[in-house]
Amino acid sequence: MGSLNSRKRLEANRERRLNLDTAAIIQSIKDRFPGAVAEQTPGWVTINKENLIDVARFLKDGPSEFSSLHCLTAVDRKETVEVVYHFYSFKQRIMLTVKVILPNADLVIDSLTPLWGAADWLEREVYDLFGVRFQNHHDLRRIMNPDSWTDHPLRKDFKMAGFIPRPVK
Amino acid sequence: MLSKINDIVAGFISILKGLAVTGKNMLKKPVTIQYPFEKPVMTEKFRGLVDLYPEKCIACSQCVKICPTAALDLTATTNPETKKRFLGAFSYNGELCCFCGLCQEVCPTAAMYLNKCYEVAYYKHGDLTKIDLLKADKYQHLTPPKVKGLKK
Amino acid sequence: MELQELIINMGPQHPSTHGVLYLQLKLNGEVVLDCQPHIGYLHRSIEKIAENRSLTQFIAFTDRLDYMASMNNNLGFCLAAEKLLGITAPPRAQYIRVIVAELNRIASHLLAISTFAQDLGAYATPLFYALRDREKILQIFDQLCGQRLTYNYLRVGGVSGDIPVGVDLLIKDFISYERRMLAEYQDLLTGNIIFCVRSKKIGILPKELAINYGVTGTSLRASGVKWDLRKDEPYLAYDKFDFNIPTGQNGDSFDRYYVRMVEMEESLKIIEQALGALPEGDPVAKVNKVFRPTGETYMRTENPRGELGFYIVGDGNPFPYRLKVRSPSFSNLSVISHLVKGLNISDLVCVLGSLDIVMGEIDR
Amino acid sequence: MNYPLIDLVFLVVKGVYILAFFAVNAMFLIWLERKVSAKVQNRLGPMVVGPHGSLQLIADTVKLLLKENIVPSSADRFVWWLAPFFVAVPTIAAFLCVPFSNVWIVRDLNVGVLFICSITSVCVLGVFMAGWGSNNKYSLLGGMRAAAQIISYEVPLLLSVLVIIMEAGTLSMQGIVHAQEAGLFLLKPNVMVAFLVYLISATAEVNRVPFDIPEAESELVSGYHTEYSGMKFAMFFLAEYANLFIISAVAATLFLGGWIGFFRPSAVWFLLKVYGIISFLMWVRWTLPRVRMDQMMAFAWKILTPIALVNILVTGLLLVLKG
Repeated sequence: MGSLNSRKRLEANRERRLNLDTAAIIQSIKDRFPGAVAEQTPGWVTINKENLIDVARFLKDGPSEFSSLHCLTAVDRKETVEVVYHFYSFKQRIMLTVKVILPNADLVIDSLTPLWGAADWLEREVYDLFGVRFQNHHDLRRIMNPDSWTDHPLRKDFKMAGFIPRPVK
Repeated sequence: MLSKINDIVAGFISILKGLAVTGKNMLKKPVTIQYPFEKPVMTEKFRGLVDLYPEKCIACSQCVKICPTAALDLTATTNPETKKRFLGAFSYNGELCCFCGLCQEVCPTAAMYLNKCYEVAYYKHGDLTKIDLLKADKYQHLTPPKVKGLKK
Repeated sequence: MELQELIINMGPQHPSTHGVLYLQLKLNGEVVLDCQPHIGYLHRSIEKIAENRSLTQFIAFTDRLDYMASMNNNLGFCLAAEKLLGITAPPRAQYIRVIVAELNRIASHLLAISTFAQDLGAYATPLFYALRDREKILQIFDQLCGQRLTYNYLRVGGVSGDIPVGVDLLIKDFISYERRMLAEYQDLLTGNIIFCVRSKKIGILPKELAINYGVTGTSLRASGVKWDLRKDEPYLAYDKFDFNIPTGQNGDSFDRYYVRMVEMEESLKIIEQALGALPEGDPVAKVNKVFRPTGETYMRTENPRGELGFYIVGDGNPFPYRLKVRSPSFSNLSVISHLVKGLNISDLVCVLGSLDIVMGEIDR
Repeated sequence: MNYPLIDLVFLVVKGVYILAFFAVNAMFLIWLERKVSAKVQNRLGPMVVGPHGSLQLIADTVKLLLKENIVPSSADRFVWWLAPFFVAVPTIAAFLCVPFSNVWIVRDLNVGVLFICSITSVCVLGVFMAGWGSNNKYSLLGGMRAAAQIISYEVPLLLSVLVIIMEAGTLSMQGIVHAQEAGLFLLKPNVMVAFLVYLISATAEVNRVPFDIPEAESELVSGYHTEYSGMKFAMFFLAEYANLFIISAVAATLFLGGWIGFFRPSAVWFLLKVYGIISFLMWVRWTLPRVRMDQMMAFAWKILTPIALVNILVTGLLLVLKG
């Protein structure tokens, strides 16, 4: 049992260290781009959509070296759509979660394909399933659904014949 | 030139090595079983089709709630005097079932179980969609075609 | 003479596209000028399904993502859910999880290397040998949880059942058996001159490109990045075991194959250690019957094919508000058009086989 | 003594016997291949129809005969229709010069070796016609590969056969066997090298693993016969195995002394040798991966041909030295 406790402590230490480093990185973003950070929580940072491409370039080429765009997805919050980026730095071993909130009326955001190749398919997926348009994406087509499809299945208001959402018990 | 010849010889030897492996395996006994004539024995925990001991069921419908694919449907009647629930009908859709075994796990009286039937083949679409779990001969129509010389 | 391009549709039904992948190839003779992958033929919208299932129910669906490594998918999802809910599995459950995850990694790698050999034209023989060995793992899993492909064995907070009596002996037998068999594979494939000339220096994936495209797992390690979540961000009890992380030098198809070969041996080592140090205790933590996740979390684990990530957002209801599966094959496949330009059509098949993709996971 | 009518009758009877042998032998080889592959892969192979699945081939043949013959709508019908015959007929013709025993040979031509080597090369025309006529891109690729492969492997093949011709001093198949009655050619080192070169290039000639590039299931689906079904496919299939028999028969005759053996009937010895070589080629097939097109060409021109040429030189020197 002792080893387990020590492991938990270790993990907690690591968690603390990570938070610290994350905070430092967010601070550096704030210093570099004043007004870019809209909201900051222990888990993630929300960035204005105008600043996204600059912040991303800073994250990639800056001292923290977020060389990998690990995951890119979106969450439909009914009135808004959050686009969620998970950046990973092999150098610092930190995962940074960046969110950009888009109003439903204007689902347009800059593409990160010039920076990360991984963004190519992931952005196509988000476009297909959520309808978020990525500016400057070289090949923004549907990826999962057929090209003739008009809807975006992962939106909360998605309706389809025969699809019955389960009632929340 | 010399290295080239060396490469050719080494490549030749590597091919002989590969032949030795397959040659060795040629002498081994086959690992397959002759399926329709010999049948594998299912393990103790094997999860086949959903089955029910109707006498044990208390119609709590926990299995219906936990089923991820909504393959189970249960109607219960309540005796107005004793307030006790009775099982009215219990239908099972084997085409929806994903054989996850959650219903078996969640059943408080071990009335629901997954049987050892793995030969789930049938002739008509719909033969497995409306299985009445209360009937004893519900899976009779799934019995595989008879073969001569079945080894046990 | 005028150069005319030959446009060929490879797939969705093709013997070596590993499922329903559709590659649109532009050929000059047999040389690939351009390769445009089209996916989505197996799209089941698992993420939408997840929004209508409780966490316990969804475990059965994770089996269907990467159906070659269902245990690892179960593990990834359960760990993500546990991280979100603040549950820790008891030590025995953690060890059992390590054992089943590594067994499944071996099963998956066996199939990966043998289908790779099949793509290179070794007619079925390596495939049958691999299936023969994989069968032993499947039998162990069958005894453990009652299924051979879609296990649904792990639960949030532990595993669904303890290791039955006798299965540990089966696993021990398997370890010694598989060590012998791996040596056989080395003779049959690794040393073979034809196998080497077909796969070496083919489809070289440079380190930078791999990281840029989010390539993970064996393909990343074959490019020379010593990165394995089991070692670098240990989850479960992986930090207690002694094992190496094999890496390649060139990042070619052969390296991707060879890294898998060595990884199987390392996995055997891990299983041996975990089985020897299996702690006593309950295999499942005391948890609520209904989970009401709140907040959000991102958890990734090392799958046989790469890093499988689960991003779960909860809003207090039993059903997650949003669930994203970051599947390794998806990112690994996205790099293919860079790898195959200028190669022969035979090499395209070789590269595709060495990337080891599973369409169930790509299309989700 | 000259009775042209009786000669004709004899020829027809022999022809029928060759045709029957062509079909039965190919079916037997398919069964053998299934069994060898099963053995290699720890399986049992066909077991249900007949004892140890021996009647499976009859069932398969009946199935192929009864199957609908599908013609692709955009195929070049004439070429497409003709292609299977171009593959099968030369193969049957090659049986004419195969010495099954000291008397069982349809015609012992005085240029027998040359005849077999040249008539089997006509197959490539059929293969290419099949690839072209199918109007399928995969088939076309397969046909082009086949043409390139068979033509380039013809060179080392003939050069290795040349060694035997030099040793025997005759082109007649029976003559070569008779020349070996004193002692097998294979015991000489230069003939051993020639045998190896012959086996490798013959494997390539009949498109078997590791040189099954024209078919290449995992790349080209099925190569030139992707679009064929029913009896037309069966003709390709039978011709493939008949070809396998031919190259093995030539190998047995040229290098292993044909029907020479310790007891009579000598045909048994011939068939034993042939099926031995075939079994070995099957064993190889179920072990090795496939080489790539350019590697295969490089192998033919840069390795096999020089070896064969040097071998001829050495043989000539040895013969001259021996007087």
